[in-house]
Amino acid sequence: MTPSTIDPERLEGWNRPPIIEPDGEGDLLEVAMGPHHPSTHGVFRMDLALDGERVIRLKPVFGYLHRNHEKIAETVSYLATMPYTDRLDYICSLTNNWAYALAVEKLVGQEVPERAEYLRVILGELTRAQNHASSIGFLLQEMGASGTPLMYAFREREKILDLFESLTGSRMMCNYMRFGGCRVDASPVWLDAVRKVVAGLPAFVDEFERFLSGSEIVMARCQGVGILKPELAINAGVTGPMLRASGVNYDIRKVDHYGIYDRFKFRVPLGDHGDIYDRYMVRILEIRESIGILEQALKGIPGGPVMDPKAKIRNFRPKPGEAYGRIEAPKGELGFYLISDGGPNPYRYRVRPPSLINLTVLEDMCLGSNVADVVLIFGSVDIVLGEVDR
Amino acid sequence: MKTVEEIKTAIEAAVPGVGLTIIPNPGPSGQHSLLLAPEHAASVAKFLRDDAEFTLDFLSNVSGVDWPDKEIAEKVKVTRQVTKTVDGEEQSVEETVEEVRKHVQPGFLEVVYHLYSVAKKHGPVTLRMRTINRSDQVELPSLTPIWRSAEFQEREIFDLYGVVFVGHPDLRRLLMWDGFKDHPMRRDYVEPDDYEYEPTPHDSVLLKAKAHQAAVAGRESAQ
Amino acid sequence: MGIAFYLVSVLTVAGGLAAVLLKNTVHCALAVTTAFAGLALLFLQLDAQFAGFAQILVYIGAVAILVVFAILLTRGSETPKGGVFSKTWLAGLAVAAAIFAVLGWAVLQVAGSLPQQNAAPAVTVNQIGEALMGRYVLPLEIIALLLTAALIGAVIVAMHEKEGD
Amino acid sequence: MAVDENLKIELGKQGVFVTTVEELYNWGRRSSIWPMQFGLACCAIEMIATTMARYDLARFGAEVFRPSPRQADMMIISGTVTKKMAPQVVRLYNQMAEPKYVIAMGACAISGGPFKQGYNVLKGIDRYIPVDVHIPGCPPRPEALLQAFMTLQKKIDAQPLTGEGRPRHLDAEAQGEFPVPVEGEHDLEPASNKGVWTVPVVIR
Amino acid sequence: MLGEGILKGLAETAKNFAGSFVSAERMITVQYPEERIAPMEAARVFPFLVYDSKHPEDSLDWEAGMRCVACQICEKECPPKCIYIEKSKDKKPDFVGKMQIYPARFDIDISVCMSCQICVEVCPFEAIKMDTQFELATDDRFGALLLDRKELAKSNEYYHHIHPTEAAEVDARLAAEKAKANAKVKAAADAAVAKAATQPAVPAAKPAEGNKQE
Amino acid sequence: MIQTLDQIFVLLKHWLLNFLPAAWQPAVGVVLSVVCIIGVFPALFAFTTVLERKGIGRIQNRLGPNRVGPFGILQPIADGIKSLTKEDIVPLKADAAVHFLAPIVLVVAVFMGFAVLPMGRNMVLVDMDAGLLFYFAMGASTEVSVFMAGWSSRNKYSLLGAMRAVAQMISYEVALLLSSVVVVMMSGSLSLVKIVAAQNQYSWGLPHWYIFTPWGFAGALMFGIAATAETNRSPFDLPEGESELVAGYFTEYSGFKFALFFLGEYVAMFSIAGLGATLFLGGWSAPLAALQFIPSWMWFFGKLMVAMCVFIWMRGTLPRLRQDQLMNFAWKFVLPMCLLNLFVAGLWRFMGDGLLRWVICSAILILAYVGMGWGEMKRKHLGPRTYRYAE
Amino acid sequence: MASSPYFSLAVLFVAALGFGLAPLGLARLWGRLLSPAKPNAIKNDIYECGLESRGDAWVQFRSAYYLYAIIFLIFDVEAVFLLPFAVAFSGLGAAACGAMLIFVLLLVEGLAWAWAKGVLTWA
Repeated sequence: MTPSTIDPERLEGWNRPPIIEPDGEGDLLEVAMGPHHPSTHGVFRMDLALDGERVIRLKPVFGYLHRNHEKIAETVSYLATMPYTDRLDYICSLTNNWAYALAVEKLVGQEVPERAEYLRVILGELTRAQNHASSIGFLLQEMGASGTPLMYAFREREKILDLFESLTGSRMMCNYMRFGGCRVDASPVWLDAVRKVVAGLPAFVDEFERFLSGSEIVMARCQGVGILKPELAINAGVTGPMLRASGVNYDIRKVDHYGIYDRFKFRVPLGDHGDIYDRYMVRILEIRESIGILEQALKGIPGGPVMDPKAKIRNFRPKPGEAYGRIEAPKGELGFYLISDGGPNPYRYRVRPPSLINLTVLEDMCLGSNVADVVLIFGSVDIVLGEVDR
Repeated sequence: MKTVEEIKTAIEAAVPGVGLTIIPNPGPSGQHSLLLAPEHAASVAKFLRDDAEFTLDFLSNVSGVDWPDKEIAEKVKVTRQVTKTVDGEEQSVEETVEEVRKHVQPGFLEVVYHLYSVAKKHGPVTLRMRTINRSDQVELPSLTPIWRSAEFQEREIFDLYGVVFVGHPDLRRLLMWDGFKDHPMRRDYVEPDDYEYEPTPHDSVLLKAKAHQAAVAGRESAQ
Repeated sequence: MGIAFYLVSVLTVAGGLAAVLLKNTVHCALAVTTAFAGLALLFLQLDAQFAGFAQILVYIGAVAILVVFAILLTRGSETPKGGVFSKTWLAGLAVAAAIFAVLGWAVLQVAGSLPQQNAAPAVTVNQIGEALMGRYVLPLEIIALLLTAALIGAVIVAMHEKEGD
Repeated sequence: MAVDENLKIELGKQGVFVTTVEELYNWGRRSSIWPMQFGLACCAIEMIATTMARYDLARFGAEVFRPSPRQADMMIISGTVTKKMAPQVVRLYNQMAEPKYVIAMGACAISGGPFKQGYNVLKGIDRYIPVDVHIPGCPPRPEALLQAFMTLQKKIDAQPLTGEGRPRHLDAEAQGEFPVPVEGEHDLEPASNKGVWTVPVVIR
Repeated sequence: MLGEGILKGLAETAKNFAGSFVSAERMITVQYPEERIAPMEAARVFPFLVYDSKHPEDSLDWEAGMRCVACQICEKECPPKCIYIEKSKDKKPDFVGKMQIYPARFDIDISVCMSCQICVEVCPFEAIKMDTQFELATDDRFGALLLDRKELAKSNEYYHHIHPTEAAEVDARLAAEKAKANAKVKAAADAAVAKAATQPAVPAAKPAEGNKQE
Repeated sequence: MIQTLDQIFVLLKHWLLNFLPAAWQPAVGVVLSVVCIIGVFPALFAFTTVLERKGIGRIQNRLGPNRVGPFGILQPIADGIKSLTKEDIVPLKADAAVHFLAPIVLVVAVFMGFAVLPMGRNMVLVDMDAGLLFYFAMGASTEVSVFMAGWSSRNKYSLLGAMRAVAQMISYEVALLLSSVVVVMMSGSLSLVKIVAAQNQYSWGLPHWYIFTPWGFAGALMFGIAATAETNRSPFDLPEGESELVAGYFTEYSGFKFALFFLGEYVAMFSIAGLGATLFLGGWSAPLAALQFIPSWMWFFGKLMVAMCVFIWMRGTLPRLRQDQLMNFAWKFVLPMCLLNLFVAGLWRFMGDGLLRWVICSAILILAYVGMGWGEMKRKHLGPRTYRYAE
Repeated sequence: MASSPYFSLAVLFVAALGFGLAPLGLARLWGRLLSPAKPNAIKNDIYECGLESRGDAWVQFRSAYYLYAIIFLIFDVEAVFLLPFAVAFSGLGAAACGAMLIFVLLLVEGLAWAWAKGVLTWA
């Protein structure tokens, strides 16, 4: 299971993508999928070589959305980087906020009030639920379901976005968390609204499952396709639902106990096959677990301030040093690595994007399968280009 | 999880002749790191990954850092012979003068690896490697054969910082286009000049916009 | 009869000629399809409704597709640089002329021996079916054998190709 | 083309006819704007949200997202156009059939937005292709996209069929090709398309 | 049985189809522009400048009542650098009545603005707030998207209208500050009176600075 | 009165023809009928596009087009005007002549199929002895047009889409033919008019539609699957599967040529739905003897629209299959089922009347269906899964 | 002549042709009169996801297509023979039906053989 069990003698090259030989019949068709392609989630490109419909070679091409996030962050203040993190993984801005705030808090050794931690958990899990819902919606969209699953997912997402907007002021770019707490406090009315939405989520997941999980077409398309072995998954740094779908029990919420996650009872769903269907189901089951966490958090949320009184908004200058902070974002491990030289801007600011690193194994999963599968496998990785290219 | 010192001892015991330095982290996070000598990096990495005690099977993050050439202005006390007129006659007197000496401390490019263990659920262990300088000796060994997750991240560092990873299976630019010549994440990178329309400039943008205007004016007067 | 026959004949012959003379092989295939359509129309003119429609179904629906796939199977459907005639065109012409002569002779022989009559009376599909299952049942089975043999042959050829690589 | 000119004059004389045709033409164009299935960044998610049940762009008959530029009428540039992507965007725009419209959705598409200081970010797509409607916002709300869509419809409604002020696609003389920039060693070349982008005077 | 899952899926969509005719849960389309989703109080789109005015309806005294004192903090902190401020050379009385520098120019390029609200957070004077107006689509990029002082100025009443809770808090805070400042001035004056005229004049009360949360 | 309403179009035609000299009447009569066919189905196409967009909208909890004209009814007209005035692009590398011909061949082929469909009592353009064969012959021609479109564009996606489409269409064409053969066996005629007449009988007020027999039901099911695949509809819409192939074989088509493909596709759906209704659902006959007062053409078009609604419903629900699954499904499931159905139909005739033949025939078919489906799922290791959790 | 079924078919053919051609002609006319086409090299290039098209689409295809076409052809021919049989079916005796069964079974055997050989597995 762990790579240490692998014979070190054959390690060289074992984690490289397999070499698929064309069967020599027919020409190889060189196709560029993207950057403008209906199923590449924006601007991603895969250079494919096809033997018939079988994929012989696949080279991902990145950078079509390289917005110089890290460079810009080195020229603006720590606070001003916060809204930029919203735009990394633009589907789940709040977890990005959280990860960045966590890294900065590590850098300066700051405490977060308890109520703020609860709010962070609530928002983080809501984000996870809506991200997983829309990600499986997109996956089904790529399978050709003419939008209906996506519409249902977005119907639910809109409810969650309304919550975000009424608390943070923006639907997508929340810019909510601060070093040492959260920007504004949540009113009891808002918490009641969250309770209402959370109460409605199980019905949505049930509907979605009735609609698709048992469908023969979904099973035929997803099961046994795009298999990722756990050894390779770990070695390639794959994280998040993708890693857990391969059967590896690694959830940073459980491992790092960051925030207050050790107070909540939740389970980590694991897949046994590591194929698309497992990734799909692990996401659905994670939504269910998130609902559980949300219910507990909403029950236990204490009063008090949401911001550390010692926190500074302006003239924030951490002492020289460095810190790496990470959280379990919906897509995997989202880490921020910060080096401070004592100035108002980070000296070095690095994002560890789960989407980019999860794509490392795209080639391994796709080689030898059908073109139509490539689209699905790509969709099942669940990436956001803003984070891949930054 | 063991402390950095313990890790250092363990590595030194396992990989003889390895050059390791502890880089302390003064900040509150306390994440100290180990500086590897590039020639031993691969064997150290392999040890850390395969050793039953560490099992650092998960390379989470690879970052490039640019430390530019620093011009260091030192105040040095210099003692020298000075001919002075003392009491009407010339004498050679020893005098201590403070003098500012400038010398360039060569910068380097640094690559930082953050390691975790999925099997043992511990971490992070931070490794660093440094190039000799920033211009021609920018080669470092690639850790992609050990941890696949370094593949794209090292490509990115090659693209944006210009570190050449020896042994990387597919070292191409990751984010910028192939014909691009610069390494834009370096701190001395000069952006292309396209500041035609800057309605709200200030700070650095203002300088760049003004430079652009001057350039345009110069071009127009030349024509 | 007159005008329609000549129109259809022109169509058929033109399709055939185009199939021979066009440079692009896919164009040739499409021209052959036109010729097939013309043939079907000729059948219809002879009140052989079933045969005519079967001609369209089998030849345009299946044989044309087969031809097209066969063309795409060959490397490069790019227009060849040289002329449409191969070097052995003279021999080809001779063979074609010989076959034409034989066919023409046969047709003339039969035409002479048959009593002059109008087109055959309309045959219903039912009659065809009954004839097929009665008088011509043996040929039918032989056709089945033939088709199965063709199927097996094609599969073997394809499999051989696969193994050969 | 002499015949055509005469015909046009003849058509012009029959003013009523032209007006009716014009109205019908503009009505048809504005009621059936098929967007290209094309998203770039954050705004693309809001664009998708606009087509979803809550906002339902389909009410305007514009849910027919065509993946091929040949069949699309409108390009919603939804998000940051990077310098690496810009040649593709311009090429896709060129490959669309006339009449075609462009909505620059969000700050990034208009001016580079928050990322405009980046070395790989194009400071506004209007440097290369003409933009019909700009929507500020980061990202604009779905309603803002709907409002921009209606703005575009109004703009189409006001376009005359002949004579001065007719839109670009009805004018044989007008520019039809927008050169695709080339990825250079340091930057895109050229930095903007002449005739599309003229620098305004607000430089400080 | 093969097809069972497909039939279940079909049943699910049929349920939604039928439900869309009867249930508001299943027909969630809000027909913008006729219908609108109720605006959220916290919503933020672009910044505007608050001015205090005795005549909010005719907005004539926007210049006089503007709270902004051109301290340029927002300009510095703005992540995408879309604010441009020029300080005035002279001083004008501000809303408290004190002589203050005012912005001679205050431009916000909303074609760049990322609606992050950081300018609002860092403003010590409660002078810049977030608007909720989002219908700004235009075909005139250079003309309509660079907002100047006048276009940005909105009255405090408007602020109350769009963010009632927040505006009330701000008003209370400002009132408290004003009272404090007055008390200080008064105390200083009293002290000055008491201590005779030998002491140097008390410096004017500094506006409250530092970290503030709404 | 009922008679008049039933025959209203026939009577109308004759009334109009009476104004003409007798010599012209047959020819003009034909022209009138043809004009009706060419007029009605595009109009129905326009209506169906709105219906589809609104219907799928409702499935997805939204309204769908409702602004262009009352209830969005004029939407297709706007689309038509737009398409008509759109620039027509032919890529330089493309084969211009074939590129131009492809949509025309498609439109002609799909319209020809309507010649033999009885759309009501006495409402058929040509009643031919070999009507069904004619229909299939015309249907086969659409494959050529799809290939022409894809090949001539010289676009990789187009060509791949066209090859997929042709492979798919030929595979399901076999199933389509074989599933119709059972109907011919029972009705003893290839003439669609006679097939409808054979079903237009009632016992105890219930019709003798072929779908109400075991072999007819199985045939109808297979026919439905094959028809969906034949018209490239979801879940068999791979040739234009936009998540993989952009827009499939018409990627390079713009303007009205594209609209013609669109139209051709829908008209083909009407035509195949009409054929299905004719073969298995009694064509224009009423579902209950008591409902015979409703005009026959209404029944025909009603059945047509019901079939379209099912198409739309499926499109709103189902994801699409993969090419290999599609082909395997055709050859390894649908084709054997069709062949078995032929056998069952033969058995049906030789078993005489009675309950026994119902039981046996149904049992054979159900067993085969369930067994083959189960076996296939097992072989591919498909099925619901359970998941483990880590604490 | 007008009573011949082929006349109706011919009229339908011509009408359908006209239905296809007329709007294309109309569109052409509109383009000539008012909305001139503006072809250029970029526009008339082949679409490939926004990139410049590389390589030719007209490449060699796989033999699987050909094989399926042959099997299809065989079953098409079978269907053509089945149809007259089906029409005559109600009047035929058991022997004739048996003959047809043999006919079909022969072909099924071929199909089964191909299936067993794995040829029917689309790759």
